Amino acid sequence: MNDTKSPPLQEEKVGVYVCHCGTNIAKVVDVVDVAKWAEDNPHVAVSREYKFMCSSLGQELIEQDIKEQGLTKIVVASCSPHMHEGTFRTATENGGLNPFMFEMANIREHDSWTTDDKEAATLKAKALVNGAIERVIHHQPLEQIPVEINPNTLIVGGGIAGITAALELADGGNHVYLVERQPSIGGHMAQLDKTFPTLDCSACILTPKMVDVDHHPNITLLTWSEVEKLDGYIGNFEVTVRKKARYVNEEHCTGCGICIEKCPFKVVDNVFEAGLGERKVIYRPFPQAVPKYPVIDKENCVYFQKGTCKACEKFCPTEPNSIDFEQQDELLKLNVGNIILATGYELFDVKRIPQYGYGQLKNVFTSLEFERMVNAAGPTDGKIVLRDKETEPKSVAIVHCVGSRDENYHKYCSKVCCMYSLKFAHLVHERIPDAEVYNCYIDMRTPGKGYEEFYDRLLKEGTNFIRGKVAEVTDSARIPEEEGKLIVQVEDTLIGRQRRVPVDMVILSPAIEAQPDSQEVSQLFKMGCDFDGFFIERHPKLDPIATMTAGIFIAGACQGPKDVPDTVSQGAAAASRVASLISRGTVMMEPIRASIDADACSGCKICNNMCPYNAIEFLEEEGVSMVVTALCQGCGTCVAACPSGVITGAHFTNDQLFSQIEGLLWDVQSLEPVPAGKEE
Amino acid sequence: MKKYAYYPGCSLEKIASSYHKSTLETTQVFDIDLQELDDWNCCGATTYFHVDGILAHTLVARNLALAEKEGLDLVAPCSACYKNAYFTNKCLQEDPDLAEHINFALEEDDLQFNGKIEVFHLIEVFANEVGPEKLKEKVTNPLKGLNIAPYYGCQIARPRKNGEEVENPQYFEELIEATGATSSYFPERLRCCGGSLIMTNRIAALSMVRILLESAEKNGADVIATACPMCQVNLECYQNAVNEEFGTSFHLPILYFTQLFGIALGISPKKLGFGVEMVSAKPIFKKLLTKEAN
Amino acid sequence: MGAKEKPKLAMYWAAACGGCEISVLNIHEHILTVDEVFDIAFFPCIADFKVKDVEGYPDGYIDVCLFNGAIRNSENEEMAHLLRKKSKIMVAYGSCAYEGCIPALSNLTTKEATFDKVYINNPSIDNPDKIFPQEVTKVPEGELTLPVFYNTVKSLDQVIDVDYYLPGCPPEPPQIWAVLQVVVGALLEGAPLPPAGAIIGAGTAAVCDECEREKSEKCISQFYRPYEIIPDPDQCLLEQGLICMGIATRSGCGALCPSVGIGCRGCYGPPEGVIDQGGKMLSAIASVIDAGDETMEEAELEHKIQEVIDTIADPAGTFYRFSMAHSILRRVKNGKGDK
Amino acid sequence: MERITIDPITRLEGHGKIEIFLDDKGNVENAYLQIPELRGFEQFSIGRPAEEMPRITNRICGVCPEAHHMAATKALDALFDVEPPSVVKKLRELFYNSFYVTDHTVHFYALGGPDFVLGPDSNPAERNILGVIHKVGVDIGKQVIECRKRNHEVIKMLGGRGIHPVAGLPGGWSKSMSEEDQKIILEYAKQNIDFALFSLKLFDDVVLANQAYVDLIVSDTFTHETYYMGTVDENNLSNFYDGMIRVTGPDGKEFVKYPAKDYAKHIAERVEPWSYLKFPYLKAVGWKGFVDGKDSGVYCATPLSRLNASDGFTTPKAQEHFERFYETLGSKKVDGRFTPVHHRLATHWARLVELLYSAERMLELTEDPEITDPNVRQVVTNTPTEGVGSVEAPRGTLTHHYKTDENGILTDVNLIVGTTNNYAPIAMSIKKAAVGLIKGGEVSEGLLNTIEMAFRNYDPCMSCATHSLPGQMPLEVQIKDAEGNLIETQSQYID
Amino acid sequence: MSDQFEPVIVGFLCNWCSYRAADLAGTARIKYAPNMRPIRVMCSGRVDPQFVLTALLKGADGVLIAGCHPGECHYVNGNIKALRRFMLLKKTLTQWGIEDERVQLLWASASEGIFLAERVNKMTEEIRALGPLRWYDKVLGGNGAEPVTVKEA
Repeated sequence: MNDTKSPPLQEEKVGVYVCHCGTNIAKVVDVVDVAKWAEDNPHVAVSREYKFMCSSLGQELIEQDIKEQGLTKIVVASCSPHMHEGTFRTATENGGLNPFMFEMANIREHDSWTTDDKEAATLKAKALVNGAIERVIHHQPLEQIPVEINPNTLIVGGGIAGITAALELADGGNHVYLVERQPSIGGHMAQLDKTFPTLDCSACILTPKMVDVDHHPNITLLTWSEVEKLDGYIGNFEVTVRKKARYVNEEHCTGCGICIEKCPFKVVDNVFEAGLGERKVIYRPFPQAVPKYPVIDKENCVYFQKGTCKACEKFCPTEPNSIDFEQQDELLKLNVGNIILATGYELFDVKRIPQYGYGQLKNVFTSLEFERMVNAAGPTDGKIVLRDKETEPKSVAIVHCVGSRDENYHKYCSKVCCMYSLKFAHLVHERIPDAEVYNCYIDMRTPGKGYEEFYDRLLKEGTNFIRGKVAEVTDSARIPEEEGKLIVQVEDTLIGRQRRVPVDMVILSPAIEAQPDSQEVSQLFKMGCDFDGFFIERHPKLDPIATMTAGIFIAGACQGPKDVPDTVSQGAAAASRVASLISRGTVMMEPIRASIDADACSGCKICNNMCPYNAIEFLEEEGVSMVVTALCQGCGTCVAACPSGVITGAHFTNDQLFSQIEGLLWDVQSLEPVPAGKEE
Repeated sequence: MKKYAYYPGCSLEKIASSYHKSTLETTQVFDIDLQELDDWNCCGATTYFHVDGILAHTLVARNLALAEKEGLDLVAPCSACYKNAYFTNKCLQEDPDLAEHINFALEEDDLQFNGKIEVFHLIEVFANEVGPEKLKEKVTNPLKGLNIAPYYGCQIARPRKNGEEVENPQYFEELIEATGATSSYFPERLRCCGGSLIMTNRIAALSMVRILLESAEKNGADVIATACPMCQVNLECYQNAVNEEFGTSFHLPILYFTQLFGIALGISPKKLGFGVEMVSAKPIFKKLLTKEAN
Repeated sequence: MGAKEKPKLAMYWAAACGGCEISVLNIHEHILTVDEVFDIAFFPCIADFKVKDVEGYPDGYIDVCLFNGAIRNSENEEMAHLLRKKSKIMVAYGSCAYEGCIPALSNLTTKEATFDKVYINNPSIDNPDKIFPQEVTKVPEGELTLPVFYNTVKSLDQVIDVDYYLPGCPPEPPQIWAVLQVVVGALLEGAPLPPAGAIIGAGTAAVCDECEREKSEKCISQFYRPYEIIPDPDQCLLEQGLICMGIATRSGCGALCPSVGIGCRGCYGPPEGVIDQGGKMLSAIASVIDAGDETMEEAELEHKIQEVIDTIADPAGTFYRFSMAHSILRRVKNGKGDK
Repeated sequence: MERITIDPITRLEGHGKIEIFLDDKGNVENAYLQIPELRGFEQFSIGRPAEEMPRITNRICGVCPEAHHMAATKALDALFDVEPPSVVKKLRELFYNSFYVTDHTVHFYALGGPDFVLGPDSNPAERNILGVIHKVGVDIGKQVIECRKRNHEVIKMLGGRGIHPVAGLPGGWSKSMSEEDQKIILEYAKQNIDFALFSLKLFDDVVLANQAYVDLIVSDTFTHETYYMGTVDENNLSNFYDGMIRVTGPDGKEFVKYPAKDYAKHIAERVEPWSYLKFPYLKAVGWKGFVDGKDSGVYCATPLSRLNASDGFTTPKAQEHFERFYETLGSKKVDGRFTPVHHRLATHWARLVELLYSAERMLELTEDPEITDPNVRQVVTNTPTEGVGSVEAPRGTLTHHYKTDENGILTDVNLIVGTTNNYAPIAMSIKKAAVGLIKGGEVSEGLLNTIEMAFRNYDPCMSCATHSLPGQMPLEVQIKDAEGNLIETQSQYID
Repeated sequence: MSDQFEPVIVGFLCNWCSYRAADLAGTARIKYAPNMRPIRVMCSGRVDPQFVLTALLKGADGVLIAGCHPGECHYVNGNIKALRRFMLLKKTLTQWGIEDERVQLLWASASEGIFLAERVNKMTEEIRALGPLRWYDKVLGGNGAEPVTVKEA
């Protein structure tokens, strides 16, 4: 019936290897029976079962049989190909066959682990093995596709992750383009005061690195810029970056800062100072900003709005003048071989939980506000005060898990809140020794070097720990003591009682969220992002750095909530992954690619807009379509679409799949009745 | 025209007749046909479930079965009725054994529960079936300058429904804004009114009422809009008690949201059941009139 | 059996319409050449030989048998077996023998439904006693018999082995003539024959290959019935939302239908490398539906796509217009096909 | 009891089967014509989009796909309640008449003609188109082939395809005629007229000039007095493409005239358990079995019937030959109409007269300046409901009847096709021939040939009839003795 | 296995989401119906309707196509194309008289092992309720598919 199915070229000799995987498979699937049964398949020359096929002995078994029995195809029935496909391909290759002459049957994850019914499991195993045998017969030798790697790297995001990765690579002598959306690199870490648990000054450890980036010959720093378009594939990406107009000429500007001084207009700084402080309309986010050039905030600039002022221009000392009101956005095209995304995180909007009163009750603060407040360089010069900017709070409640571990918002734990909440408690004690501090937590999570010790230290410092999720923060007093205070209503689950804690100040520790536009970003970079908006890593355990798209790596909180050390190590890790690719010079890509038989193509143009990577070109003169192999990612949607079946998807050909389907159904397909006269 | 089975519940018969009237008046404007359930019975109120769950379920299931017979979704204006109906409906839908057990009882009455219908609170009908836009269109007499505190009460938001932001619903606010009024900030809007506690632990209940009144007043509300007869009673009838008890001097009108919407829709106060308030609603009308004047 | 004997040609029809014979006559003057080159061993349409003669022939006596018509009843099948025995080369000639053709649309319904419609539920019928034709009928004078009417129409290769397939409903005369020339070449000059099982007298690509219309990338947001729009004379019909099977149909006809502004219905069968013409057609056409994208809610997404799909009338009867009997599933599970 | 089976079934093409039963005296007791096949278009068309019917139903018959295409297309006009622009009607009629020319030509020369040209009792092996060519000269053969060729070219030009055309659409035609096409067709039409006149001349010389043939034609064996059906225009003149359906009685009087959509009021179909084919008859008269005469609902729809049912032709030459036809066969004019000719063999002559008409009509239509009007399409918006379409197929009145849902998906289909109309008369002819020729178990030599001729004049197309079979009607008579041993076999072919 | 009818379902799982979901179900030792026999494809967009039809012809009682959630496709929108094809295929299969439950499409991300398992259980029960399809025996068989013997001349 499959009249298009080309029969196997020469007489195939298939070797079948059924793995016990200790007892993982063997205790449910009768592996011996399966192996015996497989022998009956006419194509099968050798059929064995073995305790651990992935062991070196198991692999040698395959190599030997190929050499001695002259096997032409290999089937291993064991675990998921995502686990060991590579392993057995190598074994096949060592045996002297093309690595693609191998097929795997997943009888562990998809079978033995999913049922206790031995009979059913064994039947299913047979089906899967038979499917693999019938499929492998049609396997064709394939060569991996080598791709040149462009040594330049794009890093998106100038937070500590991006900075670390950039320096690692640049120091290794590779060129890096570091793109940052904000006017300065530094990211959230630049806003922090102290870092837990060591309490060393965040700025002190970050700034030097920022400066290194600024001066590094191998780093092209593009701040106030965003990636707009991505084309190409691993080794040869073409990136389009929009460099937003700064209205300050970076070539002439010395960063003296006179323009900022002279600018007559102030606005509230909602970004860096988290709304606590103000900045000028022409500004530098913070004194140590890198690069040092200021930027004009067009929306608020009187000149741009009303056409008069130009104070900055007037006072600019440089020659020629560095202020350039005519400056336009620039579009830059960068060619890079790899990309590291370190786009960081956003904080949960605590207004979404009105019962915590933020925005209504003025002395409820967010953690970021508090960070700025306690920062010596911050709006209050490091003084802990209420909104009125003078009164010192005598009692502070710190609310953990605001939006984290909460069915209604984010189920996940934001990982860093416990630690920085402890840090806050410590800082309050430090600055206001007689203040009462309450930490309301669900569970105290302090896994990390020196973290638990820090918690212990806080216990000793006399912080009050209340184990319970805060129900609400209100100012409606019920008893005189509550008058004029913020009352934190919380069930103390350790004493099993509702408590109303009157305090002067409440600090909310909001959840760490993915960037609001992470969805679009993941689309732009053709990679996945999960429901929470965090980028999906290639493997949650074995490869948390690479993504599903070759040549694109992720580092830092864009992959999931992380503290500084984790972020730094992931940044470095990403860098080394890229570095190893660069030093290798080329990558081998899976040869799973589509190809079009030009003679049979009718040029109907069904396939042309199938391809998400625009890998299908139409050749006007020949009137046929063609696949650009390097662009093709091998999804096969064009293969399924082609109405005249002239597109072949290597390693997932119709032959292979039809045969696998038939093989899979060995026990249920009653053969077609052979009409009289047909057999003769 | 959208049709619902209407379950007024005992309060609307008498004490909350103004809610009853205003409900029918306002829904009419939007072609919503509330067809009162024939031969409905008690909803089990706030206590029965804690006395005998099965019997309470049976009691409620009977009403649901009646509505099912009509093939109409059930609408209850009283939060307690609503909560019980919604609760039982869900329990029976999810627990076929229980349903079977109860159907056995319902057979006596030739009734059957199949979980074919939905249960809505009246305000949900306004929020979803009508919606702020349609409401706004029909407003002839915008409640400009009036600060209305949206009091959901504790039962509408519970039990949680999927998707809805239980801790921070907004629909009441949106509806109020649609009438031209300002929905004043009311952090206690989901807090319990004391409910039937008033009988058993008077002080506790009164202090709860107090919290609500205080919060509303502090945030400049001219009136509290309620969606439940029980809340209305607690907040209005016990205002004096609160004042005596705590030496406060609240004088805050408590009205059903349907009454306020009714005014906005240009329905005569009489039809809306005004005139029986214990805390006079006059100031509100005055405020509106003066607004119109200038 | 002299050395100089001419090759023997046979042509037979089973459940067919006779169009195939007419198509042979439509090679016009060449018919005389055929008459010269071949001895007609059996050709009901133009020559007077009887089945008795055929039964008399030794096995393999006929060099080439052009068999047209589908297998609709027991008698068709018997004839197929007989001719297979007597013929060296068996050619499934025309769409019916190759893939069932229009008669195989019957596989979208059932024998019962067919009898009911033809003999009972029918505006002009006079059959008060609900009489159905019987395989055996007693009449006063004796017994009368009729062949067995199958529930499923079958293609020729589902009952006998077939050497070649000559597609088309009917095959286009130039193609026929080309094929005959090849056969003559093989039989007389011993030129090589195409590999067994080959499809002859047709191209390998799809009809679009021969279609003059301008083609561009396809994005279809609505399908139209032929009478709902007047198509642009030069643009691809499918792009204009008119179902055209050309993309999933073997070339060889010269794209006749599209050239007169009528969508192809696929009478030349699937192109090389396609098993199920209808399946491929629907895959292709669904692929270019321009509705819904990954940013939408799932429900909205499905709704949008459904809207477009609703504008496709009768996919089964259209995509499988000619290939039903030879499709993967061959017939419907029950009579739903006509609903 | 002896039983004669004229039975190709178990042997071969078997698309028709005759059983003749003899009584003890060896005389014919009864004869049955069985049609053993069916394809069930009526059922499997249900669920299809109505507009596809012209392309589905033409697969009923490859001999006359144009007829089905046209009937279906007209049924769509009615179904969607659209009036085609006059250019469309003209194009369709032109296309249709061109088809008539080929079809009648083929029948006369390849199938009907041989009897006369070569003689009724000539060697069957010779009696075919090639035989005719050998007899009357190869250039005539060439002419016949030429005629088919040019008209099939016209069919392809106008219909999109040479066989199984596709151009028909509700209220329209997918292709307009270019000036170039017009020139070519004009030329062809003229050639067709010459060819038709030549053929009539040939008939004169070969048949009418031969008294033996004339006697044969008028002999009782080939005479049935039945009702006749044909399509006529407002002046009761014959038209193949459109008009009212007119039925005249054995006495020549008009029995009824009705628009196609009323067919079910006038025609009913009868089912016999021994045949897949149904037997239509005139409802008003009723089914009286296989007998002729005024009281039997049996009617006939052939070229002869059309002449009998009409008052003549619109074209001069055809009209001339129409009158000559009746005068020659001794018909009298009764109040303006010729009394009907009942001799079945005269059908061959009638066919040639129609051939001439078609050729003339082609010329008329091609010369019409409007014929090249490009506006041949219209967008149809009406909601379809029900429609009947009918044309005169060469082998009889062809009726398509569709019902659909509001989306134009077929919910009910009924087809009454040319040859079906003639099923009963054919059966009668067989019996008559058998009765006349089988006496005392003695099967006369002439049996086969006579039966053959009794058949052939109807030009029965069983593909149409059964919606299943090609035109060939092979016959094989087996004569068995009482023990059923085969003592003699003779066979002939009948189209 | 007991005597009750055990449906056979062919599952086409995309390499990136649903196949991994099935892996996860296994790794998490989630027990579910062993009736689904998976075939790995790179993307649900690779699933050619011909595969589904072949599976049904060759004896499967049902076919499951599983891909990444819309917007999460590793190949941007291959799954959307799969959806479009699936929906048109469904319309056709309905004309074929093949019940809806027999051919299903679902989205399962790599993390939705439990969900996938539940859906397989559900589908298995639905098809068990419908009974076997077994195309050759139950549909083609007894439809004149059986050969008639050649009458000897």
